[in-house]
Amino acid sequence: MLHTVNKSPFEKSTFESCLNHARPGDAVLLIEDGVYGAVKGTAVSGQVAKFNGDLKLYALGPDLAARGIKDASLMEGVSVVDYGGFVDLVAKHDVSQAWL
Amino acid sequence: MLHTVNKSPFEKSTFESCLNHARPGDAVLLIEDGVYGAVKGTAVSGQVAKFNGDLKLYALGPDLAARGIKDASLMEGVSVVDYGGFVDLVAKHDVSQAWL
Amino acid sequence: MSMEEDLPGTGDQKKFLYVNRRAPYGTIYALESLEVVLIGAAFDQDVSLAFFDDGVYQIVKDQDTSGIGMKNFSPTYRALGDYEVTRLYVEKESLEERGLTPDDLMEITYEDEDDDWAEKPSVRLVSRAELSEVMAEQDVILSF
Amino acid sequence: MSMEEDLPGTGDQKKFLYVNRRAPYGTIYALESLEVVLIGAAFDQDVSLAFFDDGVYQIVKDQDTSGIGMKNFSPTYRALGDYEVTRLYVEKESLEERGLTPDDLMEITYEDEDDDWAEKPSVRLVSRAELSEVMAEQDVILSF
Amino acid sequence: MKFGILVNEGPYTHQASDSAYQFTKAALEKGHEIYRVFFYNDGVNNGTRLTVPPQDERNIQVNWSELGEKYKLDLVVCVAAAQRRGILDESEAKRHGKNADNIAPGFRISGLGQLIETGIECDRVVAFGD
Amino acid sequence: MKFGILVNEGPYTHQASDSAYQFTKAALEKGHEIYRVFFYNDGVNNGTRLTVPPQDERNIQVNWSELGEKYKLDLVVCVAAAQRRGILDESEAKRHGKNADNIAPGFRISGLGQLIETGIECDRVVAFGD
Repeated sequence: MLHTVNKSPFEKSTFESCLNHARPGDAVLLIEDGVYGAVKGTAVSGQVAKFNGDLKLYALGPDLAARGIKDASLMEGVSVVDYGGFVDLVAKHDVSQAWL
Repeated sequence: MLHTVNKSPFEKSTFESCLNHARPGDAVLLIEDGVYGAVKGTAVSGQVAKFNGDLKLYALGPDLAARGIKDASLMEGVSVVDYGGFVDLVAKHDVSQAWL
Repeated sequence: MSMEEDLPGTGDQKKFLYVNRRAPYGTIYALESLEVVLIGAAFDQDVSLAFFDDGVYQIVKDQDTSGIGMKNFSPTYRALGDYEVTRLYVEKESLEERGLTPDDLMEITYEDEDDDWAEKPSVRLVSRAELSEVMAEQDVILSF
Repeated sequence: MSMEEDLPGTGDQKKFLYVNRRAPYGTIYALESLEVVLIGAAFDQDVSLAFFDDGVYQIVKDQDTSGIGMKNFSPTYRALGDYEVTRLYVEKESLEERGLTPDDLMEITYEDEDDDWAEKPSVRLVSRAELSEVMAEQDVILSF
Repeated sequence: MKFGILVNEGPYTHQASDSAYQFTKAALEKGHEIYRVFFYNDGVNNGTRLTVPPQDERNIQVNWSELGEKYKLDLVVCVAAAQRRGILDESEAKRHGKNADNIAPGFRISGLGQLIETGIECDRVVAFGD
Repeated sequence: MKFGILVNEGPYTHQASDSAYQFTKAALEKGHEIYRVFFYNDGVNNGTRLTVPPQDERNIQVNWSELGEKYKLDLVVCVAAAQRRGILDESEAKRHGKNADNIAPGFRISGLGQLIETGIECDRVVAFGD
């Protein structure tokens, strides 16, 4: 399954709920304000790292760039995709769940 | 100062931020989905209780009733007001800050 | 790719899950999700609802909206059985975090046509792990 | 009640604080708050801005919105000095929680007319407690 | 006391406009003055007369228009926010070459300065939003 | 592959409509089929032709209308959600006694059944919202 998360983990509990409900092997794509959850060295990154490996984490490049987040700031294991990559992720997984 | 909070503490970090920034003697009025923060025995009520006493907590009665929350479910020290009481609170405090 | 390849073994039906994670009244998402469920009931698909996070607040009993000037739409959940929507998964952990017990929820039932129309509860309490399993089995997940 | 009773000792001015607690681009609140600040600058009031919680993301440097088709409005913060908006309070704790340092923020300056037009930083790093003090001194707080 | 009201979300989707309406009504009934109700962000969407809510639901636009009529309220929709979201009065529509307008009775479109003025002139400003 | 797109927020206030647009465009450029774009909740507000965004900003409605035109997309605005929020086409306006409509070119108003149908007919449904 592909999960998409578009909210900052500092503002909303959406990302946390997604991580707690996703199953090993699932993919999580961070978009819009959700990309802040992909940054290392934050108050939530330790929590996120626990799921890293069991889950495959992606972040949308155009949303990272808009927010001034450099690739070097990302947690290990996070893959950056563009909108085309987003489309490919949706196609690759049977079901997409948007965590709104 | 009067602080108003309209978001569930389980969904958003708004109430927590408000509590961390309010000063002793300030009043906090919970409205709309914010009223869930006034309920005792929840995962956040311990956190809220720490501020109770330093801050004066209010909850909007019509919003409690809409959500099926009985007065008996409220934390100790929470006062219930109606819209008229909301108006009085605004009038009583020099400044109102809406935590949106 | 033909449709059949993607479909589960239940003939032409797809498994639809409506995810409810938000409280009622503060925003319209709970109400407009329910409106999708009611319309969707006419399509003879395999429908389930999930209530977790603040979504469990949607089915708390004794809602009285007279003081806020909004319509109390909670009785509609009790009518879901008439629309053959009979599976409402409610997450235990979400209830506990909010200081709620199953007794705080409305009684929502349906009449089981396979069991001489016996009245049965529509709410199924599940753990977080069980809910994850339910989500993993779906063909379409709509979350509002 | 006459206006004067409520006003601070700065003549006809009121102290306006614009509170910024949300990230840019995901929602429009940061941009439309900035539009209020720019219009408000014409009114000769005592204006401050506060950036905390996700609001600190608004003034992070190197924003590049070309890939999302939205306008990059971050340069406007650097122009605030020209509008005589010279006090931008930024909360240290909010930066730290987000793994940010002051070096990650744009350089925002103003020319101090009381000090021979010397260029000075508009950003004032404050602790959470100090920010609470700032908020307590205001006459009007607008939070978007 | 002199109150200013700020409404930052549109009708129905968020409770903000309902809460603002109930607060405004209660303040008026207590004898306070409402200097202005300013609609900003998606709040401008409260000012369209084209809504057709279900018959068993409240009509938020009509509520505001009627309260405004009864108490001679100044209901101001921010012009910049309104343009972004498609709320126009007749002269705005004409100016931008649009062949329809949708502003509701009792609302007027004006600039953001009216919000600042509300902050300056009022004893209290109360905001409702998301 | 056959995609269905769900847009649950209006233009400008949330990034949802922008993200949905970028995704839809990318999917089309990769040769996928977009079965339908369904606008629900505040998403219906994407379908008004009365928006006048600042000249240096994108025009979200025009973006959708042009993409729809180019690829013959089915851009459907939910009728129930649209009525609550004041998005009407000519026949809806007439039916409800309104003297104006505001639907944008390329959008059509239809029922919620079209969303369910999207779920049934598509290989994938992708939702964008708040």
